[in-house]
Amino acid sequence: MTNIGVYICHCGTNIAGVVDVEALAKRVAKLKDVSLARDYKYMCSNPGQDLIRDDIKHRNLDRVVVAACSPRMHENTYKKVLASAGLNPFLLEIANIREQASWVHLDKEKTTNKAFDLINMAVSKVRMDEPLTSMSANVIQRVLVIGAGIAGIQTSLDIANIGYDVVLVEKEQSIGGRMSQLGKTFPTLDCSACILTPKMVEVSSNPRIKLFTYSEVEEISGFIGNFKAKIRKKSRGLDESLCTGCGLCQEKCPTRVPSEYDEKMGKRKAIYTLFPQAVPNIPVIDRASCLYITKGKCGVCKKVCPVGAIDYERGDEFIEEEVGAVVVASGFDPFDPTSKEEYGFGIYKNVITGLQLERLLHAAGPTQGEVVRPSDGAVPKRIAFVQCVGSRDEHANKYCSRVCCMYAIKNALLIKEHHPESEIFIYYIDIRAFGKGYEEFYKRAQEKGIKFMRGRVAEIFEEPASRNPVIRADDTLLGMVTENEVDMVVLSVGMIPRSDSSRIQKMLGLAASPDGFFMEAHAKLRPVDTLVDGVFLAGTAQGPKDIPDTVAQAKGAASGALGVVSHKALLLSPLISEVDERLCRGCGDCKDVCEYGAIELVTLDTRKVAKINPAICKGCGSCVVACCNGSIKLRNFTDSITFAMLEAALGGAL
Amino acid sequence: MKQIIKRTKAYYCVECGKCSGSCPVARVNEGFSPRVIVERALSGMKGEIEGDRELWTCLTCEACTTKCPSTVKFSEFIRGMRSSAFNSGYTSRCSQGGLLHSIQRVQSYRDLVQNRLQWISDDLKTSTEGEVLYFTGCLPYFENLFSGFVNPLEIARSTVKILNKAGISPVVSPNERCCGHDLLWTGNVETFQKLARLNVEMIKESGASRIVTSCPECLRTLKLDYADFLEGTDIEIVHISEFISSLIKNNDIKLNRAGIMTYQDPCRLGRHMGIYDAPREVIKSMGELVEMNKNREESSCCGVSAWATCEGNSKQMQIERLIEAKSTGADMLVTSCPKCLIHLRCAVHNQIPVEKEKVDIPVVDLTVAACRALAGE
Amino acid sequence: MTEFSPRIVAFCCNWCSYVGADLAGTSRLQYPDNIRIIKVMCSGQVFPSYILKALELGADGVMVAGCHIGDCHYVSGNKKAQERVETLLRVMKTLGLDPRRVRLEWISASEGVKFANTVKEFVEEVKELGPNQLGVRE
Amino acid sequence: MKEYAIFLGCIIPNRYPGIETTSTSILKDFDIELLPINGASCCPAPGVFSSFHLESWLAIAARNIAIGEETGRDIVTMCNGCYGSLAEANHLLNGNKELKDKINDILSKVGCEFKGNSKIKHMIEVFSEDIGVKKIQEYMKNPLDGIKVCTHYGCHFLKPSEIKKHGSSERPKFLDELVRATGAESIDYKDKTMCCGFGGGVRARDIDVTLDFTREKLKNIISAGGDCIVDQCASCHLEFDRGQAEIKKIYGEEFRLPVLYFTQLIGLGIGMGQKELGLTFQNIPAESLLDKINGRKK
Repeated sequence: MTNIGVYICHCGTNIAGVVDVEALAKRVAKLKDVSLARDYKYMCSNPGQDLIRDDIKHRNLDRVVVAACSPRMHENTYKKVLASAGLNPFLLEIANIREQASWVHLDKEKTTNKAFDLINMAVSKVRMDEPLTSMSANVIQRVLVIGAGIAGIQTSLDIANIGYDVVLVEKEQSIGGRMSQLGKTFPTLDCSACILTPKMVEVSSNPRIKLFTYSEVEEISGFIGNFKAKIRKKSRGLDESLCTGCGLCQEKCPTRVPSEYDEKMGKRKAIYTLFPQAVPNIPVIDRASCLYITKGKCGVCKKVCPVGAIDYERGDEFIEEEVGAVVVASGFDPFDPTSKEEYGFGIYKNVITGLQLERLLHAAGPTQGEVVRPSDGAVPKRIAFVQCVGSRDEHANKYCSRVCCMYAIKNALLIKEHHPESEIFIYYIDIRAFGKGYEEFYKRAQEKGIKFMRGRVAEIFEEPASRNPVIRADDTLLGMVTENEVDMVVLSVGMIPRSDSSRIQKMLGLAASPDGFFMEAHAKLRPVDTLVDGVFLAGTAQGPKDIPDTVAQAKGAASGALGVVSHKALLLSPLISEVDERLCRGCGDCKDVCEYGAIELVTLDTRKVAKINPAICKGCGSCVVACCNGSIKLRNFTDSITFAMLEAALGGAL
Repeated sequence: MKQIIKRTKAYYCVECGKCSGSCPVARVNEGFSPRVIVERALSGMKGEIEGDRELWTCLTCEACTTKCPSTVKFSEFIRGMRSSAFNSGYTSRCSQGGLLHSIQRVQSYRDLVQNRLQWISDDLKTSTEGEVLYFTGCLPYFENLFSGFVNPLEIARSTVKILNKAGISPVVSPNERCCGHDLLWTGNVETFQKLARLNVEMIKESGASRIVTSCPECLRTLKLDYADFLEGTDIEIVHISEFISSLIKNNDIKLNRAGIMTYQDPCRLGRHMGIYDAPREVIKSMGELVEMNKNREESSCCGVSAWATCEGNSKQMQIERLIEAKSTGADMLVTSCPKCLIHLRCAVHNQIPVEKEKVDIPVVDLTVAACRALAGE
Repeated sequence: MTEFSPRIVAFCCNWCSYVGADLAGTSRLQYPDNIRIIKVMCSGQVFPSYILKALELGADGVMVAGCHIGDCHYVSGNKKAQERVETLLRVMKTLGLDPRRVRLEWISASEGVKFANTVKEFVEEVKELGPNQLGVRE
Repeated sequence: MKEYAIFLGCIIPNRYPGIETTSTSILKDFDIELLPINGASCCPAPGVFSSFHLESWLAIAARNIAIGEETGRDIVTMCNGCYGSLAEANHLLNGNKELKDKINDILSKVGCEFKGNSKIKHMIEVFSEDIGVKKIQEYMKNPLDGIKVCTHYGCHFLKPSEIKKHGSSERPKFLDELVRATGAESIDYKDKTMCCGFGGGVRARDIDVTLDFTREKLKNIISAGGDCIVDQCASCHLEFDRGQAEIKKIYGEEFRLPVLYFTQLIGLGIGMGQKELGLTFQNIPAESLLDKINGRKK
């Protein structure tokens, strides 16, 4: 037996001024299954709420319709009333007779009629609504952080310091990321290592952070609160537990190859650490250049290792970790300017990239901080910086990389301060000095005599004898084409997504923005969230940004992840889709339309049927419509409910 | 209910269970048993039957009727009970969110002016009046909804082409309505009757003395369920397979060889109307016929009837049928019902539970195959 | 003879269009009372059959309103709604039903004015079309 | 046997017949035949003409393509200018139905129809793609080891790169590779991809500007130590050859840098003589180069 109670709110005169509430109540009371209909001045007030509560208890109401303001205002208030009276809160419907009737129409009779229809529709729906209970899912209270550059480091430290466990996975053999490659940082000119290395040490000594270096996350399954990650720990060619980091092996290794970490500006050994302060301070054997591995000769490292840690044949290990949230901080790659052929990178020795210059300027870099030109090792006296290489360019990347203006100015200043006699030119189209203290920094560079040339460099050619690059550019301020012979050119290359970002994107089911970086859930209001619940973004994986912005976002991502893992369990909305396994044909059309990956096909006896993960489903109903034979329904938004509401909506007289 | 029991001879039931044993649904759906439904009816449980979702599961394929030693007309019985349930406020499910039944119901409005003849291309000859009327059925609507994986209007075009070849320019009426088969079989008798009346008016206006259908459901409905409405007229109603086979017999058309074929008997054409030989003769005249194990009276169903019974087990039945067809070694599976075609194609749409090779056989409508094989075309 | 007053049903998505309608209310924007709103979670949740059923039941116009393309709360539900309405329009064309009785609109939560104006426009347009023939029962 | 329709243009038949004869005779050795296009007119010049009246330019170019298409073969040009006109017209017309109809309307008056079925190719493509560097290398009887060549690609074959799509337009390689196949060394020089000075109607409008370009290029080549310039365009060829004579006359400056079309260089490598190569028709003598080749042998 269905007993529906209908409560019509006057909302002072907001509703009652236009709608004849008393007549309406009388009409409504005659509707099928409606056992009582009352009107009251302010239904949301305490006495109003008590009215409903008492009726549920004493008049045995089992469903309630409140005709009042928009459900966006007080639906939750009334849900609580139902719950407090022991009735399932999903057996409530709101007829929005204020925003949709009394506030938008003037004719008393017509508006009252419309209000009746709206109530009738709500009655038709509530009659068929099902009682629902929110499910809860346990949360694994630890976070996986992918990438241990400054973003991943900051996120991990924040989470660990608040008291939650972190699994931090870094692809390279040491943590530190791109920031560790940099010499100094703008606009304060702090030495990058001086501010980064203490944080790196903090990571390695924090008991809440489980660190995997030289490792990659290969697979992630599960959903918010319950992810499972498969991590490949690549072989370093030695037993890490034995290695003391004494460095003897590196010293004695006879092989020297160009160092990737030094952007090919210096050499490294076949067994090597990236830099002296590496965390962990354990070397890796490069299998491609190791003489023992490639030719079966040498074996010096094994001979000299005092603890016998070297193990050439050691294989990769696989580890599984369970986490409740994931932060992706996988960083960026520098743009490769080879494709901008007019600049001759890779052809002219004295044309280098900004990141190569960083390595030269780095006190622990291949030249111990002295800038020399690659062709002859001479100290360049005239240096030109070329801005926007690969950025703001329809033929390469359309976006602005946000850091190149400032790093070029910073490096120009560093060189100028070290060699005041040198002449430095920065070819730009706009200088974007948008951050705190950046414009002042730019001004300082101008005052120091760095020459800012407005014009995009058309081409670079080389004087064969001197190997001096010559810059040809339109000086748009002078209005003339200029040729400028310099000792060295630095291309200010921008940022592009990491080469493996599409793999990570697929693995996690993330979306990518048109620029190829991972897409945030909302450009303004959810900048660290993704469309996959429980997965957050930090740093340049989301788009080009500088260190201050990266750290800020990393802290945001930490708070996002903590928002998940600080709960023992998650309450899941029960307003989701549901599969009737008997009807399901297992065609997978629903799976194809689900934007959240909430649906998978599972085997049931000999059949395949769709299964919806209630923790992932958002209740949008897309799958319901995609299903050809009605095997999926969206709870309390079923076809029959809609049809009943349509009948109620169209049955009334106008 | 008593009347239904009487009309369908349900009281003859000896509860032997032969029906459930031969039922293609019961084989895959444990909850469904024709025997149990009849037993319940006999013990007067009207409300339970009307409220039972299994009432809508029966495919009315007549596999049980054919076998029943007591000649209980189970399909008729189900139809009667559905009508009774419909009047008590229960409705069947319908694929596509109810869209198909809705399209059919809309056609029962007298003043409707449809655009259902857009498919008639310049090379096809049709008339507004004449002796032969081609009843196209739902094909234009199927084209709207299923053109992604089948080509329903090719059946209509092929039918007219073959009729033209025989020197007939058939009447194809814009005023044709859905025959009402699906609504009748899902209990909506009132709307069925409206449709029947409108169609009979249209048929009478056309002056036709012969109706050709390319759909076995239209054939059954017009021939059997329209009997009362057509009383007093002398109109012959034939399925296109019968028509083509007579053309071949009279040497009016000749078909080229088109390969090895196996044949799916549609339940309405076979068990309902007893037409088994005509389509086979057509096939034999254009190729080699290899039969599946289950054929003629024993033939399995395509799994869905009246757009109301599509379930997980429907797909199982379809997949099994396709495997059976593929294992005959035939080049194609021929059927003579547009719905069999749609359902068997739908079964292999997107994900399938077996290896693709096992069910990888083209499904072709008989008329389309015959039209493609027309000599001299 | 009284003036024809059309009956219009609108399916409004929970996140944009329903909120836009609320804003029209809080802004006290007047629009014709012919419309009845059914809230759906997403415009992509609207089956083509819902629209045809509404017409069958005598609605003179049916509106489906969702978030603007690119703003869908569920990523792409509105794009799916667009495809599905197109399918329905094909069926309606064959059935001989006037496609102008169905209207797909993108109305954001901040577009109270657009909501009110759209309703006004649609009511006027449907008035010109006259009553839905399916609403006239035998 | 492969066949192409050959679009000769104006400069080659009128001023440098050697380019045609050399190319034709070498191609024969590779079993490639060139069919004449009867009634061909000026291409017409890509930059100037099209910027005055696009439709007239298109109509004339389309007519040339149309009569070429009648041979049923792809069309080959030996001049970047001709290539530019025909390729760009082909691209424009095939991508724009309305424009194509309009132009065909004009062409119908002379009984022609542009169909757009033939590809427009350049002689350099025939050599570097159809024949290939490897076969040229094997073909050399008298490899030109020790000869320093400066290549000049010209503009209209490579640019605009969106339409022409021959790979890198900044640092192209195919002509240098072909030069290296003859045994000669291809040396880099400043502003290698710079215009010869001929283009865009400048030569007719302002000879001083034109010759400024030419001088700049010649100076760069000489200072890089080039023995000769090798081009792939009849217009550039004219600019470098005749331009040197004009520079001498007007400015009294003499370069005496031999100018060769790339097939002429290949001809040298198989021992063809000055006369056979048509070098005797040119303004600038090639003796210095021939002496070096011969001297090198002794």
